[in-house]
Amino acid sequence: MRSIDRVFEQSSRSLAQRTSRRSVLAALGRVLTGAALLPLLPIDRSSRAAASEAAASALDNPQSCEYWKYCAIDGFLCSCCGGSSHSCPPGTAPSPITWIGTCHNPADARDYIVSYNDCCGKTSCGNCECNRNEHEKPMYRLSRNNDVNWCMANADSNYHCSVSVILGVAEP
Amino acid sequence: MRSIDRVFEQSSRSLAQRTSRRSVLAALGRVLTGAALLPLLPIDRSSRAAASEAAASALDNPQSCEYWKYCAIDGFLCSCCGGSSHSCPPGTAPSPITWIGTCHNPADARDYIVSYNDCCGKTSCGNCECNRNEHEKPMYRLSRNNDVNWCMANADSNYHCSVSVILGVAEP
Amino acid sequence: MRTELLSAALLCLLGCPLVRAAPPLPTEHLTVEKLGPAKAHWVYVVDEAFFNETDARVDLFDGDSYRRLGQIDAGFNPGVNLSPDGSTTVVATTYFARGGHGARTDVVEFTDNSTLSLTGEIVLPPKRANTLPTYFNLAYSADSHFLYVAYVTPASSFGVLDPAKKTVLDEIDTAGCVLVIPSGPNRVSSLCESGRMLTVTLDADGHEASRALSEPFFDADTDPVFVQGVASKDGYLFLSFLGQVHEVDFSAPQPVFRAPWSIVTSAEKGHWRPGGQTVAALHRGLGRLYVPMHRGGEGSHKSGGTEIWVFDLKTHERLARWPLSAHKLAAVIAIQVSQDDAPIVFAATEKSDVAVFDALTGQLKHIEKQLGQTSWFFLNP
Amino acid sequence: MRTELLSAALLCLLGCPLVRAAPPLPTEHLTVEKLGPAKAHWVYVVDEAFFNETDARVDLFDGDSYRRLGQIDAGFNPGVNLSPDGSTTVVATTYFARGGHGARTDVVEFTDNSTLSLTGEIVLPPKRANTLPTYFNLAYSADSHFLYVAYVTPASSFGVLDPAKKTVLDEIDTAGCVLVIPSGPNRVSSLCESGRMLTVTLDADGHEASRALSEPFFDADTDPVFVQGVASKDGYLFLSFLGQVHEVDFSAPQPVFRAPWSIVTSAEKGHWRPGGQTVAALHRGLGRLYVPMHRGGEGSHKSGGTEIWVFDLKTHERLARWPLSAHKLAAVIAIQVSQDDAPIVFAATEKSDVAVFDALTGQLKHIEKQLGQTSWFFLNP
Repeated sequence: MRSIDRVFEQSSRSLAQRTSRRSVLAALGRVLTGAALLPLLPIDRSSRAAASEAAASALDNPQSCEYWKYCAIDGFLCSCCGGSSHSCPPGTAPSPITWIGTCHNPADARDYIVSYNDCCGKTSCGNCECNRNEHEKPMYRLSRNNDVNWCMANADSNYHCSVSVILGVAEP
Repeated sequence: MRSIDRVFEQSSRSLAQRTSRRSVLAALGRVLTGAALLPLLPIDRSSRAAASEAAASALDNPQSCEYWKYCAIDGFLCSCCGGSSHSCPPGTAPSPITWIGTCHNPADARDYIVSYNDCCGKTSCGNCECNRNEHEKPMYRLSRNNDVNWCMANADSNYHCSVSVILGVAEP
Repeated sequence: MRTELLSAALLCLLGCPLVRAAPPLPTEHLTVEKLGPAKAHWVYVVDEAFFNETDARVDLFDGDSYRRLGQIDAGFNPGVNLSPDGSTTVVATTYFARGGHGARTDVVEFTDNSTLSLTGEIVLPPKRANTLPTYFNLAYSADSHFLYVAYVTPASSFGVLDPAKKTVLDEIDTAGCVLVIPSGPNRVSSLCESGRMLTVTLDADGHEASRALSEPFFDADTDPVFVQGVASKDGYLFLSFLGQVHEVDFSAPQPVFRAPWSIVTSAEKGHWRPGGQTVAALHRGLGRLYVPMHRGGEGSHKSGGTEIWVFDLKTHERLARWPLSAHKLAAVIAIQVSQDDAPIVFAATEKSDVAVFDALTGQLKHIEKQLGQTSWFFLNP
Repeated sequence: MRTELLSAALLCLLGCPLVRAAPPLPTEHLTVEKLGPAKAHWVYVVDEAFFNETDARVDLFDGDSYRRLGQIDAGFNPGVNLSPDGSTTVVATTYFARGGHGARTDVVEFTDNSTLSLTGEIVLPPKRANTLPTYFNLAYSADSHFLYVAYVTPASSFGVLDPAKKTVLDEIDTAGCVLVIPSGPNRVSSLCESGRMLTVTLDADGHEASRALSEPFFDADTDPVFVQGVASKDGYLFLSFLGQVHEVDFSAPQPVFRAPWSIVTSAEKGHWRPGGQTVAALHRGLGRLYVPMHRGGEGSHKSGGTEIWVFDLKTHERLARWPLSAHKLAAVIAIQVSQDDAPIVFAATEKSDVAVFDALTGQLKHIEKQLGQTSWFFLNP
């Protein structure tokens, strides 16, 4: 986990040193696009969902702050606001910019790189407040910071809730 | 108490049947001006304040919802927001229009006519919420109603808190 | 959590090689939820957010899954309603240019209920009634051609809006009578202090064609009616402070007032009272009336119910009393019932917890804690 | 209350003729309060109102009378500060044309602290850093000629404003460094990811005259500093996650970094940590540093303190530990101390209760319940 953390810390550091907003957005876009290009593996997600529901522990419950993917989230869980752990509630807009974390999934003992997007454009959801800060950094390391409003660059920049989206696995 | 209540109910009824906003304001103005012209009686208010502080019961405490003057107030007590039972907090504006009640003061066994003004122009104070409704009436009897925002006619019409101002004694 | 993490770590020591053989979780794609077709057990919960009153909102809540489905912003002191077909939520509200202060803009906003996205707005004159939610702050005509919005400045009138063209058609003076009770395609009634109802009939362009004042049907001095009327099969019913039920038939050009009946016995009268922010709910098909009731005297008309009483609208018989203290519920200040064949009752307490009951048996099915800050009104199709 | 009313009635039966002999209470006149001269124990409590985030506000609270003196609206995610003479509160915030949505307006609003009335505003480009409150979101130059406001879009820069003429003078790029740490009449420093500080010196018109980057004074990988710096006699001090104190002297043209020292022993290091939203307070005259401390590991830097530790800034000695559980206080996430000779400490818990302590003895003087919804930051002159 350390090694991939370091990669992301360095990439985010170089990001934050850039000064034009457009270049930061473009760089983040590259990271996100790269992740989205990872192949969708052939997995029976319904059986996984059923199994995880059976386990039903807080670590497995996307409506719980203890859910493994939320290791550096700060805000209201979209899964309690009409969205899910990786979808925005109806009528809100995802933030195109984001902060990045690495969370450990105890179910498969893997570390995953996740992006914490905000969902924007409606007033604060107010449910399931969750503030976790594993490897979170202050604002001068912006892409690892969860204190800023990541809806800042949206047309409607009000903050509603936060999601955690798997970008890929971080092999040790 | 009944008799004075009736006088005010009838006057308010005639008020509400008027249709122009200006005439309603003018009529309420007359009521308020009339009350303000009642002579200030020569009373040592400091000794009264000291005595009531000694009693210190909820009925005597302007920061308590049970305070006798608040018998039909609905909102946040200005006395918990930087004002008093009859003054607005700094930086807010009193509503020129108002609803009227009659409250019994157990300390001198008199009924008093009070006006419940709202203080306006800042966002909700949020302290000492108090909802009492002695002789309060629904919205079709507007001058006895505490559900409407009496800041409605202010330049800054946001509701901040409510006061209760003695207009005069209601001799039985 | 620490214990669970430890368990997971121990599990890993034993089983990790096996677990690792499984393929990793796939990459996820961030999407925006859409709502499926509306369900009978969905309810729109109007949260006044009284302690942060510029931040009112409507929470869409599913009475089956007990999940929040989404949210609609509602500004300051909003009036909220649904279109007759349930497809649109309309919010009449007030915004200030600087959050809690500054220039006032009154507006009606339209939300598509399948996406919870805004589809348009109509800017109003700054006259919108700033008051607590009822069905009559903002209401559609039966055919959805007009939208009516109550004005109080404190002079009272109402606006006639065109929801299709998003325009204001007219403002109609109501001579001191308040609120907009819609009936048919072109009639608006208002409640008057004299206990009468004013009914204005509109022409095809939304202007006044005629008006008529009814005989008094209640006495505002001795037993005023709550303005929180409830839709019935052919009109609305209004409860009085002392528990009289005034059923009003709005199917004819002028409202017809049925003989009032009482939900309390003469022994109960004045001791047990309805009260709260939304004082009754009606299942129109079954003809069952649900009323939160409390013990109290004059001035207690906003106190919440410690029991819910259930009545048969035809026989006027009390069918049940549901005591709430057994469920450790605070007093109930708002109520609603779904209109389907397996109906459920929603009851909001003064702490803004929402209880869900089987409407037929009174069985408590769920308590949703803190559904909003001050949820005082429910809407459902 | 009923009992009391009854008692009053009984009292009246016995003593009313006597009571009635007294003159009635005089007519009252509705006035608006003004504040007297500021007192050392007043504190401006910044309430983010996170659950209704467009409705943030600043509560002025008196640490002697334990009364709220008034309120300043603060919009969404505000930056708040006081003018050097304490006469003005400035709020940099964001408003939306439709409450929670719609066109964004970023603005700095000026409030006269003797009346709590708005005296003016400066509209900003829509770039204001939307983040949690610190002293460095918005800050005056020492002579009050300039006002600086942090921008993050996410590119970082800052605005130079003229608070007298209410104009924007310039925007200055900070090359990825963030926040506005003011010093002297014309210098602004920002914190950089590399652990350096960027210092921009302005000319008389508020434009950049020169800039310099310091050597690193902390390591963002191993032990980052909190951005919530605290004003000291000649500059600011910054705590690190692991409890290092970085004192920075800003009296010279470039910041001078004193040798850091630790508030934890080597045995405590990594186990006891500072944390929360405002992580320290300093009495500049006495040189006493107050730090909420908790037991926790990596990632716990926003956990509130279960104890407050008190240090002597000169000797680095720990003078006291104030455990909070004895007072049934939740974890403390924000702290401030008055700067007078009989100082008091304000400590806000994660439940937004505010405790007042004697700053010299640690004696608990008062707990103000629910002072705001989520109060995370205190300001005092």
